[in-house]
Amino acid sequence: MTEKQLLKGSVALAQGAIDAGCRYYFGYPITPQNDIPEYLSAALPAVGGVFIQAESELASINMVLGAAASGKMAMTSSSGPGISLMQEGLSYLAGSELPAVVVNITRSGPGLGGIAPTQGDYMQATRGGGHGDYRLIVLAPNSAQEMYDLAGEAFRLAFKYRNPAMILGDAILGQMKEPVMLREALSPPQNSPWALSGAKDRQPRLVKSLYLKDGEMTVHNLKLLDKYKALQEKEVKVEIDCPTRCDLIVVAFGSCSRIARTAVDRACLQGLKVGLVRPISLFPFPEKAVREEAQKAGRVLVVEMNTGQMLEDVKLACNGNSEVYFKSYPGGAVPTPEEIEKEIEVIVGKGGLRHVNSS
Amino acid sequence: MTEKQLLKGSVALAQGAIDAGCRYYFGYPITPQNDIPEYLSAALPAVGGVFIQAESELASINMVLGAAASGKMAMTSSSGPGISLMQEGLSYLAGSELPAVVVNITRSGPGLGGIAPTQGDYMQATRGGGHGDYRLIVLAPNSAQEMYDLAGEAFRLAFKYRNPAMILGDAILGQMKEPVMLREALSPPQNSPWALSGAKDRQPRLVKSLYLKDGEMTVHNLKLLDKYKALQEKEVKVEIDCPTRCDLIVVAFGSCSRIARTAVDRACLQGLKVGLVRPISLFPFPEKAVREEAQKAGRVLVVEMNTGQMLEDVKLACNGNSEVYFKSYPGGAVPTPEEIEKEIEVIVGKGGLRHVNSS
Amino acid sequence: MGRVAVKEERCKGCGYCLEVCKEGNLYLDSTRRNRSGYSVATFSEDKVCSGCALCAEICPDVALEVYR
Amino acid sequence: MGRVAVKEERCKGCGYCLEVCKEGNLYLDSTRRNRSGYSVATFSEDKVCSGCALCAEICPDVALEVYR
Amino acid sequence: MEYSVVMSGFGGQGVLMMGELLAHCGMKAGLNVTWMPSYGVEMRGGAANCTVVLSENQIGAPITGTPKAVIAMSEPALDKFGSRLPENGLLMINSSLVCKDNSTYGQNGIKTVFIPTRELAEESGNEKMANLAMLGAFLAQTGVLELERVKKEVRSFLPPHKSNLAEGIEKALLKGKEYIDSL
Amino acid sequence: MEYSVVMSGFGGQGVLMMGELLAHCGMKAGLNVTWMPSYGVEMRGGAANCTVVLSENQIGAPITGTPKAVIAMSEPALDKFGSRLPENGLLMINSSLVCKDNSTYGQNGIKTVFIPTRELAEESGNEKMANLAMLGAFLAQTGVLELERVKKEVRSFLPPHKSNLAEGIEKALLKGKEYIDSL
Amino acid sequence: MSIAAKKRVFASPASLTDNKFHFCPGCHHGLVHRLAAETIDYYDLSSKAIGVIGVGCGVFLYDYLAIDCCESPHGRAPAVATGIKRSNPDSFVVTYQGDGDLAAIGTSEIIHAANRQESITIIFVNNSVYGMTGGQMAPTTLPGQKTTTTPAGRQPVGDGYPINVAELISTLKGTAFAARVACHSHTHIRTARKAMRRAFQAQIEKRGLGLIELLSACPTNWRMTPQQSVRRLEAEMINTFPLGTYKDF
Amino acid sequence: MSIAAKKRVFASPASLTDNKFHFCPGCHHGLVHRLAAETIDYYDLSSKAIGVIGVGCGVFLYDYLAIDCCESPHGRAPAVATGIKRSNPDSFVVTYQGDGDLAAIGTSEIIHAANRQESITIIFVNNSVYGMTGGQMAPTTLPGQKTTTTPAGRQPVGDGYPINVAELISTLKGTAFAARVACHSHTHIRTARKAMRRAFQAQIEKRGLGLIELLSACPTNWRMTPQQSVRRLEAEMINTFPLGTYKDF
Ligand SMILES: Cc1ncc(C[n+]2csc(CCOP(=O)(O)OP(=O)(O)O)c2C)c(N)n1
Ligand SMILES: Cc1ncc(C[n+]2csc(CCOP(=O)(O)OP(=O)(O)O)c2C)c(N)n1
Ligand code: SF4
Ligand code: SF4
Ligand code: SF4
Ligand code: SF4
Ligand code: SF4
Ligand code: SF4
Ligand SMILES: [Mg+2]
Ligand SMILES: [Mg+2]
Repeated sequence: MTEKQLLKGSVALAQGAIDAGCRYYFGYPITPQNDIPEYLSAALPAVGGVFIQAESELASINMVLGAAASGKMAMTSSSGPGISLMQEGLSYLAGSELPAVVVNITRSGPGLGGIAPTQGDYMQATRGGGHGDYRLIVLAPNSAQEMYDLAGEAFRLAFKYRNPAMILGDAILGQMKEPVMLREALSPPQNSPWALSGAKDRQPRLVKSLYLKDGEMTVHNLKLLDKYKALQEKEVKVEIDCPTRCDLIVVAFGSCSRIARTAVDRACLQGLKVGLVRPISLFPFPEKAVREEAQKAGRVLVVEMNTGQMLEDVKLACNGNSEVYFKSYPGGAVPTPEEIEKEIEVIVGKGGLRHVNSS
Repeated sequence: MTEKQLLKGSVALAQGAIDAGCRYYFGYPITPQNDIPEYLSAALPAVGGVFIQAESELASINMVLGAAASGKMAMTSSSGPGISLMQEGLSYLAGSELPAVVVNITRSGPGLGGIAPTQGDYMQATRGGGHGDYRLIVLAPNSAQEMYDLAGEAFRLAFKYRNPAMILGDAILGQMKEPVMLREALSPPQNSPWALSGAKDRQPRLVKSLYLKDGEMTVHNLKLLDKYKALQEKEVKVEIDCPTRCDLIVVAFGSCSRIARTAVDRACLQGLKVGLVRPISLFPFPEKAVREEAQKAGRVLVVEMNTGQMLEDVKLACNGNSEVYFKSYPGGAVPTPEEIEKEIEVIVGKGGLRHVNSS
Repeated sequence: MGRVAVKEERCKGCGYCLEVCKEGNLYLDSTRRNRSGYSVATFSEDKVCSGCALCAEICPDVALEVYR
Repeated sequence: MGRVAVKEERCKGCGYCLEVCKEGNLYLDSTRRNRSGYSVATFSEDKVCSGCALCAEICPDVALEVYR
Repeated sequence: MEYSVVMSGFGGQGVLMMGELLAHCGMKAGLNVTWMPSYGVEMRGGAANCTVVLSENQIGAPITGTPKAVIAMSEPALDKFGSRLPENGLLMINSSLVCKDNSTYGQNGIKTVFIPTRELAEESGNEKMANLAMLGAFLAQTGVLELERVKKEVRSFLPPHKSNLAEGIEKALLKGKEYIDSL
Repeated sequence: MEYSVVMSGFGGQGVLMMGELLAHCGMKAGLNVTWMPSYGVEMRGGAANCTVVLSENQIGAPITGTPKAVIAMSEPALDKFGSRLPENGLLMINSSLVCKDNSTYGQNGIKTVFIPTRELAEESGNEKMANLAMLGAFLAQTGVLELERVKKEVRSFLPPHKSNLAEGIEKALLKGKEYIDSL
Repeated sequence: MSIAAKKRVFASPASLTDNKFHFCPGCHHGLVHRLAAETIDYYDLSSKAIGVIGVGCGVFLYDYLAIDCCESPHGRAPAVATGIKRSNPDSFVVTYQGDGDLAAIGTSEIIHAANRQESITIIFVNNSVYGMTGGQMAPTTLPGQKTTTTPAGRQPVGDGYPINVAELISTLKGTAFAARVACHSHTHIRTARKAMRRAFQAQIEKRGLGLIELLSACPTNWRMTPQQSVRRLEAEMINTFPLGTYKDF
Repeated sequence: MSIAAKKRVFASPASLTDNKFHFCPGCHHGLVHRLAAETIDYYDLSSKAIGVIGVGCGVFLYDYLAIDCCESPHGRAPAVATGIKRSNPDSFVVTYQGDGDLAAIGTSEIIHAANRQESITIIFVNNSVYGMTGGQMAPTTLPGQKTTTTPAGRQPVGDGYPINVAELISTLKGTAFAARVACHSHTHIRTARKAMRRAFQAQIEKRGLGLIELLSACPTNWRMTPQQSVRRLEAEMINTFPLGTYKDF
């Protein structure tokens, strides 16, 4: 395991889950993420785990709920329409404070959806597409290596905070093969103090989301809110690469951020002063990093493969203190580095902004 | 019909739908909105319509999809968990550009959810809890009369823009009886040029959401985006009641706005300069109204029966130009006018702000 | 000789036990109500109870204990 | 006497028609491929065709028309 | 001025109907009114309550933690809502079913009135009208609406197939009023 | 420098495997690599393609509208991808299957090379290795990786139960190289 | 003789808590809770049992049974149970579901759990109506039965025929046990107790899915007194839903 | 004699468009499309027919049938069809669904549509695998069959037994017609044609739901040549899925 292997993003993610201790997978086929269940249908039984192809996404997410209630690391994966069908279950998982990992390798919706790479499910993922006040932990890898690494990280956070976590990928990340270095495997979690296992030698335990006594539900909601605040304080993941004097930061996530990275590098080679801020955790959103870098640069270019979703988080972070530009690639369109580079040039001017105060 | 009648909000809404021309209802029971299907199970057949109690919310929303594809005014209603189950169908409706009305009389989630009045589904409603880049038209009544009126308005907008519309209410609005004045009934829509009816004497028609040819899906997404922009330009509904010189505006919607209204009135009686901005359409959000009034007052107090959802839209509207305060009532808690009044006092100071420039 | 203890606060006065007791040992006391407002099943000490426990078997609220 | 017209661009060379024709009137021409890369069914003009249309009946791609 | 009353008791005692009649008559009198019931799980186990608000102005909250008056038709209802009354509130208790000591109530200037609703209903000729006897007493005690006004609107309130009940209702309302007058 | 190549043809021609082998060897040579296949509905109807990018730097897009080279193993593939080549691109055509006129290509300074892959594979002893003959030719033509390097990594690329194929693969690669050398 | 000197011949089962049921007078949910508790005690399962609770009037089962419990979304209990049992094979997993929960929204989950031969036990309370939500039509509502959503009585063509769950589930190969019993008389209750044991036994012996359907009264939503409701159960429900064991491993 | 002088005895049905099918070589979806088109022509339904298309390899039906069509979310075609038919009772509504679509994710919708006696027709293509998504296990996958998600072959205990849709649906009272036919020989195709007509006739005569299950080959995901696949269909599928008419109004 000390050598890199050429792995498909989906397979890297699946192996990353196993290496994090995940032994239970329940899912329903949907392109472009079938490599995950296909890989796990052989790999999980081989490590004593369980793979079930459920009759639907509804069944999948509820099997996950059951396994999670047993204190086990369980996951499911799907794409757009299937993830929509899981919204009730996700809301229950969050309300019942159960850890689980759900992978969304997106399709370009709305509706049946194309399978081209796209990022149209950002809002659904970060705002909670299900009912009620809750949040998912949302991580956005941008390479096969991160598909592997963040699978483990998603489980770690899910268990630490007892909250469902989502990995938001797309067809590029799911289908592309890249070199991946595997970690040492962790063992599955044991005997969580909240897990159902039969009330042997202890009081019965209860996994529930509904609190009926006067005011209890409010207390429960505030408890969840505290958890989300803690996540915002402690678990932000972000890649920042901005020159000290910077005229523009580009903000992009996931596969789109790779292309933005190339564009930013080229612009820098041209002598432009451009930086990149890449949110890796979409919730908690790297609000502080975006705010600070944006404020320094005064200008932000958001590039997304949708009609403008993370854009809202960037605007909220900037709170009016920077100019925010947006370049949109919806419906399966993928930007080229050249296009983004050109956009950068338009914003900062071909020769770069003149720094009035510069030496 | 020239006299007011004392009607439950849910019943008013159901009758409002009928009077708008709706003849098809498909739904699955869930508290606190059962009065809608119960009323319609008798009232629809009486006007030659169809009522089906479906086997689930999934079936309901897809029956709605079928009836909408036939060019008919169709609706469903549910609450939290049931609405979550409809997310795939809602995404299909939006992607297929079909008009329909979905009513959410909310429960306090996440999870199973209490049936106390709450507003925790604002994000789900306004951001599209389903997958892909789409929006619902979202209307938020605050009285039985508006439950009646906005049912009709929702159908009008849904058909005008060929987009699903949601009415977001809560247990107060659903269960409360108030005097309602009924309008004259409209007749159901006929022969929409996109509706399926059998290809007699014309080319076959197709209702679909997936466009597969190169670039088509992007064009489709941009078309939808244009529609949402048109909604934002033309169909904003908002109630503004702010004194010319104003130290604070309170922003609240739905049942919460009634209570805020009382609080604002009391504060004004005390001599404080406080206004109220009530978004009636949540999407399109009255961004301009909020921005302008907020900028004038410099201070905004958002009151919501959740942990802060519309708050984001208010912040986006203000874009850093006003101080934004938030008072939260999650999990079924309902504010009292006294509490909001006190909050107002704290913000503007018991005696009101001193207007430095005032005459 | 049997004897039946009624957990009055559990009883909802449904009357199932009355019907099943062949001896007529149980009746609803309409003069009394428990905290939930129900008239509660009452055991007549003066009749003959076989301790057959049919009344307890049929009680949906587990309001009866039978001794013998 | 029957005759079969092959819509070559529809044919995918599955071979079902070859098997069903008792007369062996159809064969796959491995020297030719259509635009999708398939060897296509070819009708032998020189054999006897009853016009029974079994070949067309079994063709999943509606690539055959039969004349008689 | 805004008047809010919580009416509470067991399911089957007609507390929802009592509230609705009050709200209906308020509407007919040109007032703004809201009627808000308890519902759903709350109703299992037999409890029922509603809140009626009457006002000349727009009504904000249709429910309130501090109503002007509480009508308690049962003991659990009394326990649950009695304590919500603010200073100088009015507490009307169905003494036919609730046999608590007078002395516990009436603190904080709360006015407590006991109404033997069953007896009054029986006197009026229909033992099922205990709720309406209570409503009559409430109207007499508070004056939020005139009894005559309410009696006049009973018929517009009842659905056609129940109009035969009108007379009985009127009688029971009157009994309640008379009881208050007699105090 | 970054090198990107689109390999395309019918399903069953081994274009995906050809790309994977290239990417694998690139990885072993210490380069950054990405391999991106076509998938899903695209694959119905028999088309298949993949894009391989090799670079010393981090790789941004694993797919590109303007690859440095296109390998077309079939006519529809040629039609679809041939036109995407930018100036000075390289177009390698499987002349065993594609019988288009030379003259159509080679515009914009595009270099066009025809490889009789079936014949080369047959010569190498295994007619199923047409894809590898093409890969050998591609390596020889471009030099993106040394043939020796690739031959060395064939065994690390193959899963254990397929290691018997290694020799045939090496032979076919060589045939492709030799063909280019002979031009 | 004082009670103290007598032997208690009928008492609340050990795994039933002291909490008063929240059910309406005459509702059979309480009875089914008691039978479940008795069966748990009988097989000494209270330390391995995990209850998976559907949404319906039985949703507060956790207040009454002293075992580990998990709420499940409406209709999804068999999927949740599958997740628990598969990840916790030594546990004893039992779902508690109503007719709306199991036979309407949860149709798919129960069928596929049975079809996969999941080792779980299903307690299915058929009261021919949606109790919790206030009396709407259930998949098991009888033809002609008036409910709040079939004000003129259920019309099978259009509203659906009553669904016979025990029979349907017994057709699936993975089902080990499926029976229908009734709750309205002591003789039926005794049969029910035996059937419940078999449904548990199926899981204990790893034979496959065990399902017991219990015909139950919902006096509130039938708009009847408890007495009337047991009479209706006997006179009307049993015709449509014949009692018996449809599959026994 | 030149073709021009001969009579055309077999041609593409009128309501089939000229578009080339996107299916793999030997795939029976094309055949089923043709049978559907023939039956539409036979009953002269092309001006009232509305196709409701499930998600699977048949999802582009609208490219091939010259009738009004509606996409439906995976598995929900019977619900969408219900919405169309109820709001448009004069139309002729037919769904086109695969085995994953109908018997896995759509289990509930087909059962309840049949149970409500919806006047719709279901064309159900059973190829024992998920074709479109690349060969995963379907509810109809045979025991032991290798698929991409049952690499060691389907194990009924745990993965599920094959689900016999025609039989299951025929047990529901609202079903007027249910039959299983096969696509792999001309004799079977002729039987299939007749059965398809009955399934249509059921709707035309308003007798209830009509369902025709067609055993079909998916050479691609069976990893077989077309020839091998029709042999497998004959030798293996028919044993598990017996041909015949299970209900006929
Ligand atoms: C997704 C979802 N839909 C609907 C509901 C509302 N709901 C709660 S219980 C119930 C049905 C209750 O009927 P049944 O299952 O027969 O149980 P009973 O109360 O009759 O015992 C429904 C529809 C819900 N909680 N979640
Ligand atoms: C909600 C949802 N889940 C999953 C999918 C992915 N999906 C598309 S088709 C299909 C199954 C195809 O199998 P089948 O229904 O048997 O049709 P076939 O292609 O075999 O004809 C699946 C799972 C989807 N589109 N939507
Ligand atoms: S134990 Fe038997 S005899 Fe005694 S009261 Fe109960 S039913 Fe009657
Ligand atoms: S059966 Fe039980 S609840 Fe009913 S009256 Fe008798 S003791 Fe009370
Ligand atoms: S059956 Fe049809 S597709 Fe197949 S080879 Fe013959 S003509 Fe071609
Ligand atoms: S029509 Fe009959 S005889 Fe002629 S080619 Fe076809 S199958 Fe053969
Ligand atoms: S509503 Fe019906 S099922 Fe629910 S507790 Fe009451 S009687 Fe029982
Ligand atoms: S994958 Fe299978 S079902 Fe789909 S088109 Fe190919 S052969 Fe037909
Ligand atoms: Mg029920
Ligand atoms: Mg299939």
